[in-house]
Amino acid sequence: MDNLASKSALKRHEAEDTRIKAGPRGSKPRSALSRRNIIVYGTLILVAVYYLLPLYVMIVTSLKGMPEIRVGNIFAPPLEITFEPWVKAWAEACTGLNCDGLSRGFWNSVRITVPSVLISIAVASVNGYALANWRFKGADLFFTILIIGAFIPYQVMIYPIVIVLREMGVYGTLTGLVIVHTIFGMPILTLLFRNYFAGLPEELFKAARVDGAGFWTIYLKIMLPMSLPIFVVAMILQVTGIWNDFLFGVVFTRPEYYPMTVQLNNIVNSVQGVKEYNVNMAATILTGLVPLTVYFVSGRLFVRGIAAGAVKG
Amino acid sequence: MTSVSVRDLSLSFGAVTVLDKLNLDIDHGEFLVLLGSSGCGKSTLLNCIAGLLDVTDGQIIIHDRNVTWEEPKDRGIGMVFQSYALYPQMSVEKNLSFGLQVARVPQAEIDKRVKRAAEILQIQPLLKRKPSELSGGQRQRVAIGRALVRDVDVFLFDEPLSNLDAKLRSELRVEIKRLHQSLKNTMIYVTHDQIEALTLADRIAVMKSGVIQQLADPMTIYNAPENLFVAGFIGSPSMNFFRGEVEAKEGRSFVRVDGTAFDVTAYPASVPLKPGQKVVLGVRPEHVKVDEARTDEPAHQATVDIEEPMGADNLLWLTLAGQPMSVRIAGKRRYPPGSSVRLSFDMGVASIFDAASENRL
Amino acid sequence: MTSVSVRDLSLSFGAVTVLDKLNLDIDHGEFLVLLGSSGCGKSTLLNCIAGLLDVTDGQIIIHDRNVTWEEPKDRGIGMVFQSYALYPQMSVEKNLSFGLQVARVPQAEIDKRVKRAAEILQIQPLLKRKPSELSGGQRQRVAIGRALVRDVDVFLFDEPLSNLDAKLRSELRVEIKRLHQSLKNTMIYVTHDQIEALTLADRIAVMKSGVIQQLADPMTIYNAPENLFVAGFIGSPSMNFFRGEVEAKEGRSFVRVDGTAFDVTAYPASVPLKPGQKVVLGVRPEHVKVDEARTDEPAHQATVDIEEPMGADNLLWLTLAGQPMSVRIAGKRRYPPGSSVRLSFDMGVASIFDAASENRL
Amino acid sequence: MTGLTRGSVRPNQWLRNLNAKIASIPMILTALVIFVGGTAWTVVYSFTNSKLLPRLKFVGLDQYERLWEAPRWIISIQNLAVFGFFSLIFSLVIGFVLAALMDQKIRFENTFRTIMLYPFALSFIVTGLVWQWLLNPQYGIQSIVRSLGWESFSFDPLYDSDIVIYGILIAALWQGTGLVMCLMLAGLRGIDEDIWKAARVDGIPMWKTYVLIIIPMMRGVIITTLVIIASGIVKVYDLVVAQTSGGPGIASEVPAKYVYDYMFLAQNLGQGFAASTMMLLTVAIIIVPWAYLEFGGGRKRG
Amino acid sequence: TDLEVTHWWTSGGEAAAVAELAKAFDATGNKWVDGAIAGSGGTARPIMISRITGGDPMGATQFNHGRQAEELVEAGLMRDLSEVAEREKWREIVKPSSLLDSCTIEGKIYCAPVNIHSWQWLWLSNAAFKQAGVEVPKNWDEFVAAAPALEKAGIIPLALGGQPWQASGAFDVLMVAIAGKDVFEQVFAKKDAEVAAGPEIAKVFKAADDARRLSKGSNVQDWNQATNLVITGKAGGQIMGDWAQGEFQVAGQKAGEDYTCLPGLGVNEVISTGGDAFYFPLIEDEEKSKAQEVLASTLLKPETQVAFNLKKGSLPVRGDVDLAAANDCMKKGLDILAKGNVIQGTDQLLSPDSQKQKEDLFSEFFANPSMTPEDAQKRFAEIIADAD
Ligand SMILES: Nc1ncnc2c1ncn2[C@@H]1O[C@H](COP(=O)(O)OP(=O)(O)OP(=O)(O)O)[C@@H](O)[C@H]1O
Ligand SMILES: Nc1ncnc2c1ncn2[C@@H]1O[C@H](COP(=O)(O)OP(=O)(O)OP(=O)(O)O)[C@@H](O)[C@H]1O
Ligand SMILES: [Mg+2]
Ligand SMILES: [Mg+2]
Repeated sequence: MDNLASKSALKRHEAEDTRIKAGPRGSKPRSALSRRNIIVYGTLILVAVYYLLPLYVMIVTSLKGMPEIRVGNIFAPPLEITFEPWVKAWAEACTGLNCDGLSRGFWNSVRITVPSVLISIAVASVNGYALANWRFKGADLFFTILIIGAFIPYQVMIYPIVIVLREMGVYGTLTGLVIVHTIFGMPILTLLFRNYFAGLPEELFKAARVDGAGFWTIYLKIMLPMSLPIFVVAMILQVTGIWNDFLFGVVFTRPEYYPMTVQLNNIVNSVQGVKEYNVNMAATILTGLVPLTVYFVSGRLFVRGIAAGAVKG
Repeated sequence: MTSVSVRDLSLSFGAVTVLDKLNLDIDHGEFLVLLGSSGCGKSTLLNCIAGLLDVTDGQIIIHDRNVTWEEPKDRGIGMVFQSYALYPQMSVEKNLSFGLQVARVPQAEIDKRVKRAAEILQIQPLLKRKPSELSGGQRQRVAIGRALVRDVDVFLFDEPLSNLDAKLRSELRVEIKRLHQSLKNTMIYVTHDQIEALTLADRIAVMKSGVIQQLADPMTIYNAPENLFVAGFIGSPSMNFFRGEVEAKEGRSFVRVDGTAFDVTAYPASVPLKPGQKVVLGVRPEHVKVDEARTDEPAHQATVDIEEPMGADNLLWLTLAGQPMSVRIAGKRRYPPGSSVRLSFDMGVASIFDAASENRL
Repeated sequence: MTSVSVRDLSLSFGAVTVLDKLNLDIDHGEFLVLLGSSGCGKSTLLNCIAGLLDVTDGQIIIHDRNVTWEEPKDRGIGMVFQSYALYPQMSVEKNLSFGLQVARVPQAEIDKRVKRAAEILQIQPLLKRKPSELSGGQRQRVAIGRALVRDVDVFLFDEPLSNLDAKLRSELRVEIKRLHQSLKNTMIYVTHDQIEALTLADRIAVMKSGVIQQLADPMTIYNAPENLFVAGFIGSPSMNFFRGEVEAKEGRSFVRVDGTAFDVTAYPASVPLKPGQKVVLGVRPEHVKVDEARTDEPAHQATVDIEEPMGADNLLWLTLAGQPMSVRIAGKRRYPPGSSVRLSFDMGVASIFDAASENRL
Repeated sequence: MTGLTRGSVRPNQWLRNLNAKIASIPMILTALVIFVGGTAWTVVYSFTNSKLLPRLKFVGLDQYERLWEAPRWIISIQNLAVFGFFSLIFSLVIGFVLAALMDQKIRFENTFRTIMLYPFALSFIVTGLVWQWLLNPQYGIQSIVRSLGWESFSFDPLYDSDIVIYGILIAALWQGTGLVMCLMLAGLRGIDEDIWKAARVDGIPMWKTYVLIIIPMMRGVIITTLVIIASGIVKVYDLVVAQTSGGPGIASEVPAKYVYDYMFLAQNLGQGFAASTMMLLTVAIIIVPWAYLEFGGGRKRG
Repeated sequence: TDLEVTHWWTSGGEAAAVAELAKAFDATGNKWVDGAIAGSGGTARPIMISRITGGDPMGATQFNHGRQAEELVEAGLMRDLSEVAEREKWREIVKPSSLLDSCTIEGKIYCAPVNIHSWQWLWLSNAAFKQAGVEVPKNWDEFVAAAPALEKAGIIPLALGGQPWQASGAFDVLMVAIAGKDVFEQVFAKKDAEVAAGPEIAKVFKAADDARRLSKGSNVQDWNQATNLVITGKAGGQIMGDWAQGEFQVAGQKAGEDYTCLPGLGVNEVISTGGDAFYFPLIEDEEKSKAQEVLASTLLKPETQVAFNLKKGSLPVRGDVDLAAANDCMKKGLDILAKGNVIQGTDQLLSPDSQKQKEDLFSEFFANPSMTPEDAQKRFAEIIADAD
């Protein structure tokens, strides 16, 4: 009797067991076209199209001839690919009497960007380091002013800066422009570096001090080698910012130093006859090429650095 | 009757297989501890049970229901995390009730359950506070409360105490134990702290690289470890190991290590020891008597290297048979470094492992 | 002769005063542990000694030289940090030699010292590795090595072991102790782990909110805590406290708690207990005997609430005089919850505190 | 017992930490001379009738009265308000939604991120030009849609005074949302994974988890982002110049352009300075409390 | 010696004209370093001014002569050309003399005028009217009347670029044509707000309202793009200065055949004599100063004047040069000039500040159909009242 009951219980159990065993196992099957995937990838692809459309139009247009542009639609791929607009934009487009296109501006931009980026990053990183690790009385006040300064519209500052540069005797020189870029790069870069260095373990800094390293030794030997991501962020920000700058380039320099953006503006706005959209687009792409390259090459580090330097207040 | 069954569970992250055909049955009301060092796959297993990770293969059965493909919320589980994972902007009360509100439990019922959980955990005065205004221990209590209000039969804990300091840890440990005794529900508890495992568990599953090495009650694990890994992993300070060879002489068995021979006749071997067999002799620090052996008993002479008084007892570090070993003695007896001591071993509670297979003999 | 003296040290962060006129003298070759809960100012004190924080007031004297305003490197100290603070981009060897190179020590001398430190700490095989390729214990060893090569007489440790897991922690603890025994230099060691404090220290300074509560050797701290805070802070599980009133009856003294009277005649009070005085009786868990009292001895009956087997010993939680208390018993004796036990107290090693002043009587 | 050694004397406060002070000189100079000095200078001269060159001939509040009577200034302010409001909302919402999508352990994450972020590398001049063209009714989207058959389709925001500011908004969002997405993504990645797990165990639907738990947790990132967007909004200038030059008419004028035009084209510095002072005031109202809380209030390090 | 010359002549016709100046200057053994800044005077002037005030002056720079450089001169930043002028007898050769007056401040001459530009032209596309099947109009009223036919043919009647100065200039042209020279002078020279608010000007605003209606749909920014609409027959006409002629020339069109020009809108043949002039910032460098003088005198040389103005489509500043090569339209202009039907340009009469306010007003007026002419006139009167 007893035996029987337990036996039947066992049977039931077994039955249940087989039922369960027959049930689902392994990971839940997910078709590639699940609702979630459709929503996620669908949205992302749509968004990607929105972001890519202008680039596509730029490229396509720059490869068309003017007649084709006039009749065709802007999204249509070129019937006949021509590189003439590129050649023209780079080497032949005229502003006034100068018909050497963007090429001159390109080298000027390089001459402006390289020292400006290097100097502004050097100054700001040392500064951020001092603020994060060697705090002194009043540092916070100056820093707060600096940060507020980041929000002042540039137009407000142009006049005073002209005066300052004039008094320093560097108005209109490359030096002057580098100083201007350093000044305006300072707030955001200092903030980034300060946050980054403050995020590094303080004990590391203490250990170095016990080891007898001073201000500069710690900066050069300890902090710098650990700061690649944030330097990449700073570099991308500055390269794009300075390369793309128009206002300072035009206000604080003379024409022989005009950067590429000014040249671009000149080409685009020097309409001789009809607007040559294809040349304009080629010129536009050419101008954007350097920051884009920098960004594509080091974009991955950019996100990492942003996370390290910007997210914590 | 089993409460949670894990059948042939496999899980890979891409090319890395973390769990491979793992089986585990947990009884109703059992307190099971998953113990293992960092990275051995404890959390992974727990997350699979909770439904937070998609298994690669195998089944998970909770209360005779195959839940392998169910959402976590439908599995009848509650979970407590190491980092508390409280919703920081919500008050404690809101933290407790949020899940229920989302599940559209009637407000009266919510209030009742929150009240009960708060009472059990003694967090009534904290209900209006934000998590940031709580201490670590209080936070963890709230986190437990959040699992409690779900009114489920299976609780999963992922190293709930390891962010707390030693003192709080031992306090909360007792509370969790008390909770289990009063709720009597199934608990699966992940930790790498062996004290927690020993004190809390009904059964301990010791894991290494995704494989369960031994599954047994704490005393068995402690006193009769299945293999060298378990023996070394459990116990602080570790079990003392002596690698040597079995010798038989005059009807007695010995393990010879360097020049020293340990009389292991009293050892209750499950397989007879074969002379010449390479073995590892393991003796726990508290199973060594110091200066207590009768003169006729076998004893070994050694010198104290270091003494670590720990309040309630005293830890001595010495060298025997060319190997460092530790000995735990109770109370206030002090042996400053350099003291000479006579050690005798309680072989009845020692362990002997085969040196090759590392399994208990 | 003192090695490090702290005189009337005060330190404030803005409006918050962390240390207020603190005094501390540490002898040559002494191992002093600063013990206290989080935020009590231990690290702050250590940083002041190291010169990493500018003191607000007071003096720091190391080896009879007032170094209050010296740079850290000129104080003759080495320091080891909780997070190891190894320079991540340098190899172990470079980590060790960096400070010496900065100080322009000749290369031959550097090599010699690095070699010696590596030998002492047994990290020779790691010299070429980067810190990221080391385990936690190895990293901490390198960090100690970095202090070692500086060839200084005072070592400062700021919770060097608290990032390690329990097993490694106890291993390195022994190593540090061994190191101290062989180097015989002054060590100041900050921790909030009382086991570390008890096992390592020559003297322990127990701190609370920036004030040293008691400064004494470990056994005194453990057995004769100066006040309630120290008594409660040291020991795991905590000392059991019973709040009650002194009673004198038939030439014997009692502490009456609720309905229960504890016979404390055996207590070696430094001040005589006055009947009617409100006191706190403190008994450590291991100073309670379970079922061992002779029938004529005073004993108390209680029921086990929870049992926590810890391998080597067994922890019982019970309720006595309306209060939860813990008892530690050795070995394998088991008392499942619900067991009835007879407790007897060893009052010779108990502590009694005045309830108002909280100081030891 | 101890003599008066070097170490026992409290060193001069000015010399302590000297290197840090030296290293901070550029910052101090920038802060004081350029930002404080320049601002003060601008404010002072906004009370003068300086024309082409700054002159200290005070005329009281005349410039401000004229400023607030100028229809163009009023329109500029309105435009800024509309542009600012929508670009804040849209940047945050779009940026967050994109970040949330990117956070779904998707494939090709790098590619998508690169696509969204590349416009950020382009200058406003370039952005303005491209969008000017895409929105040109003759060649751009309108003509395409029309050629597909919808003859009456009309989409020429840049030539319609009523909606021109939205045309600029489209370009601004195209350029800026990528960065916001990146910041938000960084913020999302910083959130403890256990929170997600806890929410799943609690059975909280994904969107509710985002709205009720994750977003409130990202307060810090959101504030940083807000400040970055806000500072960009106040400064918006190049984009308008490149896209519409303020047109049609004065329908898309913005304050920064007003400042520039009156300072340099109209050669009325006083007027330009008055307008800049108003902008400064706006900035100050938004930023100063934040900056003070964030950096000034002696907050703990890190 | 290298001399940097900044200007904003970047359109096709303009660039060709500048090339003539450069050629002439280079012929003197110096070198013209071209510093063209695109985007019209609005973009260029601030840059020039900041460079001069910033202490980094160029060798010479273009301004619309009149009041744009007034303060720079007063601040002593500009070079006094009186000596050169004396030597080369500018007083005698420059016609009309008002041009030199605009360069004169406190008796000293500070600029070298290079051309006379007149705003008062209506340029018409013969092809467009042919396509619409109507006669090419002979005056503004006919033009307005022909508009519906143009519209029916899908042609924009009046091309008008989006740059503010175009709207503002068009209004001035309408004003001279409709209200006449006297009213123009009363409003702009005497700054008589009452007249500005009066019925005469109301008529002008009515006409402006017409122009606004006719110009709907131009959708271009630059003036030369607007001109291009006329050249290609997409638009019927454009009110623009004589510089537009340069564009027609570059496009290879012939006056009278392909396009028609109506000075003073064909109503009131008066032209304003604004124009461009070169200013010479004070430079320390000896050699550069010398080169500046050479440039100044080169600019007024008869050959230069002819070559430059033919390309530019403007009129020479001296009456004694031979413009046989001039086309139809230019000859019309020269005739009017000879008759003395001239007025001063608004650049000379109004401060840049008032000019800017006026531009803001008209650019809004022309872009915003809901702004009534009455409202606009009220604001116009206020600007005139405040003008200096
Ligand atoms: N998302 C993941 N992708 C790839 N590998 C992973 C992932 N999560 C965990 N792993 C790997 O799986 C293994 C097991 O991880 P798991 O988190 O389960 O360990 P654990 O036992 O919980 O360790 P700990 O005590 O540190 O929490 C580890 O080796 C880990 O590196
Ligand atoms: N830079 C600082 N600014 C303001 N207050 C501080 C600062 N550093 C520490 N404190 C405060 O000083 C007190 C003592 O800090 P300290 O770091 O010395 O504590 P601790 O005993 O080392 O704690 P732990 O065990 O957590 O390391 C704490 O209350 C802390 O909040
Ligand atoms: Mg884990
Ligand atoms: Mg500390």
